[in-house]
Amino acid sequence: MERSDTPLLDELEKGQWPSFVKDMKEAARKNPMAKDLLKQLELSYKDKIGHWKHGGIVGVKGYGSGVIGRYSDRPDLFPHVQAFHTMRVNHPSGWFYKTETLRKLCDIWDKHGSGLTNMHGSTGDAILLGTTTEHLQPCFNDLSDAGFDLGGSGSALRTPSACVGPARCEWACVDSLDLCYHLTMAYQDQMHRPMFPYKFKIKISACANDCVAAIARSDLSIIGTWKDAIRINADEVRAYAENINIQKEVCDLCPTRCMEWDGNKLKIYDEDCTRCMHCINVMPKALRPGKETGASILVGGKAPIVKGALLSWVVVPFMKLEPPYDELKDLIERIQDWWDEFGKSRERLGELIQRLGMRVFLKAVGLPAVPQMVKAPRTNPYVFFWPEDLKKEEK
Amino acid sequence: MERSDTPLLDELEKGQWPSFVKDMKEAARKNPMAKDLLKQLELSYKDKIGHWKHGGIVGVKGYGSGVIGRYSDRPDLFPHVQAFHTMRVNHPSGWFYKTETLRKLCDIWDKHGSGLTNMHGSTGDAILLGTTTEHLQPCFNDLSDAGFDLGGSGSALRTPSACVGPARCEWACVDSLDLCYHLTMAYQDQMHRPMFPYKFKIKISACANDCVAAIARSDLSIIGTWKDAIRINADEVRAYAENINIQKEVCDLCPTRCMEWDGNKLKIYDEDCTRCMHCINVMPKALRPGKETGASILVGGKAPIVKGALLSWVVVPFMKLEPPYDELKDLIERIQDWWDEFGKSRERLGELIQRLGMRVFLKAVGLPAVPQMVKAPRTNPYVFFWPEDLKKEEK
Amino acid sequence: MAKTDIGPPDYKTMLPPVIERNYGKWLYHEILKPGVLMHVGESGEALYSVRAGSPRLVSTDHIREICDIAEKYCQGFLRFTSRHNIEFLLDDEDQIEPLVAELKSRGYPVGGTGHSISNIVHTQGWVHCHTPATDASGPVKALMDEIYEHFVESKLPAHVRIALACCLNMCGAVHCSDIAILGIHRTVPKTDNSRVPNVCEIPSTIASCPTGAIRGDMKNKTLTVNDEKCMYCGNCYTVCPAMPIADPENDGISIWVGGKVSNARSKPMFSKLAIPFLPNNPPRWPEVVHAVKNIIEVYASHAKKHERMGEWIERVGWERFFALTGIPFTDQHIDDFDLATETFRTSAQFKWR
Amino acid sequence: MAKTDIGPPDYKTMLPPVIERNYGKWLYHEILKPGVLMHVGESGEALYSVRAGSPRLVSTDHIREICDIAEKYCQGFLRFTSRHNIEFLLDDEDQIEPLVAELKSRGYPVGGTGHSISNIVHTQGWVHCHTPATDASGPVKALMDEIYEHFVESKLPAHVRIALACCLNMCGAVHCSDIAILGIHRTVPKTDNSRVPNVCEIPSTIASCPTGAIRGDMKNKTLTVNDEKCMYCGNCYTVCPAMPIADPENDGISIWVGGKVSNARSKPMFSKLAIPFLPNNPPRWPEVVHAVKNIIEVYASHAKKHERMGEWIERVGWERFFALTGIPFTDQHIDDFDLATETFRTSAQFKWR
Ligand code: SRM
Ligand code: SRM
Ligand code: SRM
Ligand code: SRM
Ligand code: SF4
Ligand code: SF4
Ligand code: SF4
Ligand code: SF4
Ligand code: SF4
Ligand code: SF4
Ligand code: SF4
Ligand code: SF4
Repeated sequence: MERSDTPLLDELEKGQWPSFVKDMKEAARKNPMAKDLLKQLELSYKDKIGHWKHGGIVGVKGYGSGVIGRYSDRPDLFPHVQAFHTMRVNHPSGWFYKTETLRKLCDIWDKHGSGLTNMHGSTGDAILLGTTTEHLQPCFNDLSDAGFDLGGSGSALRTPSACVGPARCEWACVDSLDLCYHLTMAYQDQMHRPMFPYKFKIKISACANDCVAAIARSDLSIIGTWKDAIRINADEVRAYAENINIQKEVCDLCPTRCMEWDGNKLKIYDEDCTRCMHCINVMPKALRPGKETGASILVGGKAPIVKGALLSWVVVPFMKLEPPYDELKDLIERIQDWWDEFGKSRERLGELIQRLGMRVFLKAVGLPAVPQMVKAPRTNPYVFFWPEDLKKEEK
Repeated sequence: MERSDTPLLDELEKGQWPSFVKDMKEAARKNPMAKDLLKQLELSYKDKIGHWKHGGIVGVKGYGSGVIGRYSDRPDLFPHVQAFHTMRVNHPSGWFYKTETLRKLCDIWDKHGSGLTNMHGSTGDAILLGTTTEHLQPCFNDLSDAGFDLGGSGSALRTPSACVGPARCEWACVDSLDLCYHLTMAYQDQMHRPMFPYKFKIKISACANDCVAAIARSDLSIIGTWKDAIRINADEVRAYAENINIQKEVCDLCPTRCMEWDGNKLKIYDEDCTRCMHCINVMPKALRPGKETGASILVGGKAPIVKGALLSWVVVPFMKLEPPYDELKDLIERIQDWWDEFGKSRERLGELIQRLGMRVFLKAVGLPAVPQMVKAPRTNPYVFFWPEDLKKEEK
Repeated sequence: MAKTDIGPPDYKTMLPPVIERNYGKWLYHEILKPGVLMHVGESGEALYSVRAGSPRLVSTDHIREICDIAEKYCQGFLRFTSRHNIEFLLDDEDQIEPLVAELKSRGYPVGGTGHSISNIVHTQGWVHCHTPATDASGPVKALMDEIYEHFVESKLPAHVRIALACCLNMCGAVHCSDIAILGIHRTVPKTDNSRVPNVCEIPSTIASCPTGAIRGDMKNKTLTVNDEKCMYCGNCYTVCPAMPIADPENDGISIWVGGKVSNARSKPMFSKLAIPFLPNNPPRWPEVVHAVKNIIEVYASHAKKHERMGEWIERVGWERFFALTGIPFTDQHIDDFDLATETFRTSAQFKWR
Repeated sequence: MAKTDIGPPDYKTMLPPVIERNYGKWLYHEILKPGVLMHVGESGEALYSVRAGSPRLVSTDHIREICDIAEKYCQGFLRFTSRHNIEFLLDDEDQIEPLVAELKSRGYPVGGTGHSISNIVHTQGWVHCHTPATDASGPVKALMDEIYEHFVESKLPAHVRIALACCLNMCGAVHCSDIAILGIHRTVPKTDNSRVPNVCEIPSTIASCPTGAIRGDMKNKTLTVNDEKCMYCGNCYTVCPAMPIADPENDGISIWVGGKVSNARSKPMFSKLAIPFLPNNPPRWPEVVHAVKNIIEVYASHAKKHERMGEWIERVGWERFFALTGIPFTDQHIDDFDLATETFRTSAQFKWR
């Protein structure tokens, strides 16, 4: 038997879970970049260290973003990955594809790149993993011809993403897919030509289950909700009662304890319900969100760098969201303008609000303060007053 | 009828609650200082502003604390309160008095001061409210002869205080009174001669009801607790069941939901109990704390200035507390030494720990890290490692 | 020469014999009626405590009156509580009623036990301090007159602890009260730079500012406040007398709710801002009295038994608290200090009102 | 010249007819078995989704294989999920079993629905990034092999979401996962001051440090790190290539638990530190796999139905979590960054273990 070049990685071909090493080898068989990538990765497994240099700035004509530059620190050993840039490609809302479209993408990538991809990146883009500087523009041209465009990188808007929403989910309170597409199209400029203090992410989940983790990883998080009562199908509730313990599994786990079950009838005190989705999740045939639907708008979510991670928080409890989404776009633009004006370099929106205070933010973007914005009011007495709150001083 | 000098304050003689104005007038009848105080206060009521100047440093021989200097900003109008200093007097643990002792205090204060007092100050001292600079030393001499001493002020230890504890309360898990007296006596020097970065307060509550609010207002908070099982008197439980709804009022309000009541027998899963006291509070005849008693030691509590208010937090989950309390005193001294060395001027212990981190604090005072110290472990990944945690670097 | 460092009188010499005998061996207690506690020892012996309200700012004659009463009914034994009430300690059950009657006739309210409103912990105010933004004893008296029934009766869902502090130093630790009444300034200190070189240390003044609003010029020995960053805490004045902050027109009172100290059921909690500003309106602060009464009434009619103010609000939500009390919510309620982000609503769970 | 700013293909052109017809009018869903969802529209029509696991790092040939399958069973319609699984979208119930069978025969795990462990959201690692402290795809593969049963079956108390990020930038937002696997450095960056003037901007490098550990000398164009203040986040390296931080001997992995994103029942929560450090041990990271499995098993055997990891821990307490898992608690678990005091146990309520 031949000695393998990649004894360590070979270990990861074993086991039941699909193996990325198999995919790398598959690509390596026809593509020298993929082959060098595999070998460089093996070296990393041996050395326990990455072998990529600090990224450089590369791109396509007219754009400032969408490509992550990458160079090997061992081009002597792995010349085919000397330059190995990633292209981020806007995905169709909800990551729906027809196979013909996917096949086009594959053909383009076999022509220009390593033949390796991420379907998809954590932000949501289709990630085309590794090509040379020379291939960037031709690859982009082919993508564009096939109806694809690049996503964001650097201090720019990122490709918005959305949960599957109304395409398949009975709980969708807003049309997450349409809104995602609409915003992606409306803000192509902000995505492709970095002009913000830092990155800006938008994610849309059509209900509070938040299946795109919007609250944790977007500067602007849109989460569907409703204003009226949960719709109850009493017969289906009784049907569930035969299989599950409604008191224990539903009522007792309701965070506001606003449900009563007498063994026959379920009563919900909707004015106390915080629309957490739990009861609906457990009894999808019996309960449905209300009919007066829209979304809560939250801002500030982000990963730890620099000032610590933030979850997005409520700034608009309820907004109706219907095309052309003017109210929302107005708000987004007011927010971005303010951030753009006052944000320091590499300061995310949430960090800027943290630094300057919600009151300054709210005044600047013209939103009224409401208790839904906070878990609880402040505990420290370090309260600012606006000059107009004060009586004129006599002296 | 004569026009009153104090028309505004007179309004506060009305009503059912005992009136401080009556007391001030009572004192004013025999004491010119009290009289000028009353008149100056009336002026404040008219002007809506205080009429005291920024305090100055005054005191008695050998001490750097115990007196709060105070001067009127209108000595022209109120010459008798031109100087009007407060003396803080150590109280007997638990604020127990024999009337003869109290009468002595009154006599001394009529002789030297305004005849007005606070029984007691918020820290716990008997506050003798207002005397002149000349009277400070003679007053102290008389106090000392009568068996009294001063409390703390400035950057010094404050008079420790304690809940009524074993003197009257069936729930006392430590002898709060004895411990309070012991510490007060042991640390007279730290109390009378300011040598810390800032004030330091010790408060002792003999159970988690915390009747001296130790957790909110002492740098070192001692809160009684127990390690074994709650003692249950099953007959008395049943007796309570005739008057209260045990399920609703006791079990459902238990924060850990560790109690079961079947209408006849109460079962407590003591390993889950966090000794919050609620069930015992509601059924004092039926339930008692366990027998293996001691205290949790918490640190850091303080009011908002400068960095925001802090509640004390656990640093020693359990300590047996018996005379001569050496383990506790060792710990207090290690803590104070560290604070003394690293604390900036006007930096409370809690703020210092906040600035340097618990890990530095724990290492310095020699306490092991335990999960009881936190509500939850950290969420940010900004974790320090001690050099000894690391492998030696090869190069 | 007076002896120093002798400390306080030994508490053991102050205890009535019934306590000496049962010290550390109490079995249970009962509240016989508002203000009257019975503690029963393992020995079977009982101690009766009768609790009376006090204005705390008391004259020596007032103390002597208390002594008279204690001598008449309690062999001269009494104590003060951690909330500054007076407790008369009896071992003879038969003396309770005569004592209570005498207290009432002399105008001492008896109560403060159980689910009542006990004495208001408070501070110096205009009576003795240099930094107050309001008086202490005055608002306390005005308020206690109006909520007197809640001291002498015990009919609330749970304890309601009220405290007042006359400035942000928060002597008395109002920051963990069911209802906290807090004096606040609202204008920037007026620095008198002619006095700064003589009375202030520049670095410590700069360090005193929680928001870093103060800039110092070491050469010219002057201090400047950045008005936009100043939130009027007055801490600079504490360290530098040349920065007075009191302002009769704009000083006043803020109201905070939902704090607690005990560990019973819920953990200790800070009070949270309910009303950012009410005017100083001596002698009876009607706006403050009205606001506090409103909060108490709404709480009393909505909370469940044993539910402290903060526990009730946590259960129903702050949006509901503001709706029920009719208190307007403003941008001042939203924290903007160091830990502000911890208070933001980082979830989609909320009520419409 | 290529057209710019055309955006992605319109999703509407990608939807299967059954979705077009029932768009926004779904009535309910059922999980027919692990990996197989049925969504029923108000029309009565049903859509079947079959979910298959994916390594995410896939070759074009792999994608073509998926396309082949989708064409065979689903008229060429499929989607990817927010956790990078593949979903085959069918309208013909009879095709489910043949599809599932073919998927299995080709080595695609079918599952990830309901109370299972779905795909591990992860990042680039040594495959493509410049700052990783560990690999991404490798540990994910090693772990998924070992917890495979939890993907293809649905027998946990609730969803368990695992995510991995190879450095503190936390691409993929691991910070809100039931279990987060996070690459960490543990040594101070080694500044190469000869390169600083050419490749780094001094002020932005200084500003990049969360703990203010970096001092700059503008005149000599050098940077110095205060070792005591550095917690190895690597952010300086992101802005200044002359400050490499990778260290083969000391880089490794930390484990975080109890985060969630959904608003169901409890509010979204951050994950909290469980294990500060495990070594990088390629190719199969046995220490990491073992540690994660242990946490899953303890959770599985103690949590109640519908209780997410974090909800279970909050209910029983962190002291219990550490006792049950046998994970040692260290001073590193105690927060010492900006909001640390919010995490301290400011109450006397705790369990002994
Ligand atoms: C490719 C991707 C990871 C993946 O494997 O999926 C990725 C890769 C990188 N991220 Fe990321 N991030 C990716 C999604 C995320 C996410 C998740 C999300 O967008 O939903 C986050 C957390 C959410 C957030 O933005 O806060 C994320 C938080 C970061 C951060 C920290 C930002 C912060 O404010 O804390 C950095 C650091 C930076 O910007 O300098 C970063 C930086 C980077 C860089 C550009 C490295 C750098 O320092 O310049 C990485 C390039 C890797 C490479 O060589 O290809 N990446 N990054 C994801 C983008 C793919 C896509 O476009 O679909
Ligand atoms: C007299 C008293 C209020 C009362 O009416 O009861 C009082 C009065 C003063 N306090 Fe206090 N404090 C008093 C208990 C407290 C408490 C409560 C306690 O000790 O339990 C606190 C909150 C707990 C704490 O210490 O954190 C308290 C927190 C402060 C602070 C803020 C400290 C902080 O770290 O946040 C200051 C400001 C300072 O130290 O500069 C302060 C400062 C002051 C000064 C000395 C004013 C000053 O800035 O120099 C006040 C003198 C008033 C006067 O003219 O007599 N006082 N002070 C209390 C002491 C009486 C006694 O000895 O029994
Ligand atoms: C006398 C005093 C201790 C002292 O050393 O002076 C005391 C005495 C008792 N407390 Fe207290 N507490 C005293 C201040 C406190 C404080 C501190 C404070 O108010 O500043 C607290 C914390 C308050 C807070 O959480 O904000 C306090 C929280 C409790 C609790 C817990 C209440 C709760 O549910 O949160 C109990 C239990 C109960 O009453 O059911 C309690 C129970 C008791 C008992 C029943 C203990 C006993 O078995 O003897 C005593 C009679 C209570 C009553 O008034 O009904 N004591 N108690 C204090 C009376 C103050 C007053 O004049 O009103
Ligand atoms: C397909 C997908 C949306 C998408 O656009 O791609 C999706 C689809 C559904 N989610 Fe989700 N969720 C999807 C990611 C998420 C995420 C995001 C994530 O995991 O990164 C979350 C938040 C997770 C968290 O809290 O950390 C999420 C939290 C939920 C929940 C709330 C679970 C909880 O109790 O906390 C439900 C309700 C339920 O399952 O009972 C839910 C329910 C559902 C339902 C039942 C909705 C419906 O009626 O169609 C769908 C099938 C669920 C299933 O797998 O059993 N979905 N769901 C995502 C599948 C990812 C995967 O491949 O595994
Ligand atoms: S977020 Fe809500 S609407 Fe969107 S897919 Fe998930 S459950 Fe459905
Ligand atoms: S959605 Fe949540 S809060 Fe509303 S009734 Fe259902 S479980 Fe309760
Ligand atoms: S703190 Fe506990 S022991 Fe002390 S008096 Fe209060 S209830 Fe009794
Ligand atoms: S003391 Fe508190 S936690 Fe313990 S059983 Fe009683 S109510 Fe529950
Ligand atoms: S609260 Fe402020 S004004 Fe009132 S006594 Fe304390 S320091 Fe003085
Ligand atoms: S009042 Fe407070 S905030 Fe304003 S300058 Fe002085 S210390 Fe700073
Ligand atoms: S987590 Fe860090 S190392 Fe991994 S891809 Fe993101 S930036 Fe790169
Ligand atoms: S690694 Fe992080 S903490 Fe260390 S110097 Fe760089 S930025 Fe600062």
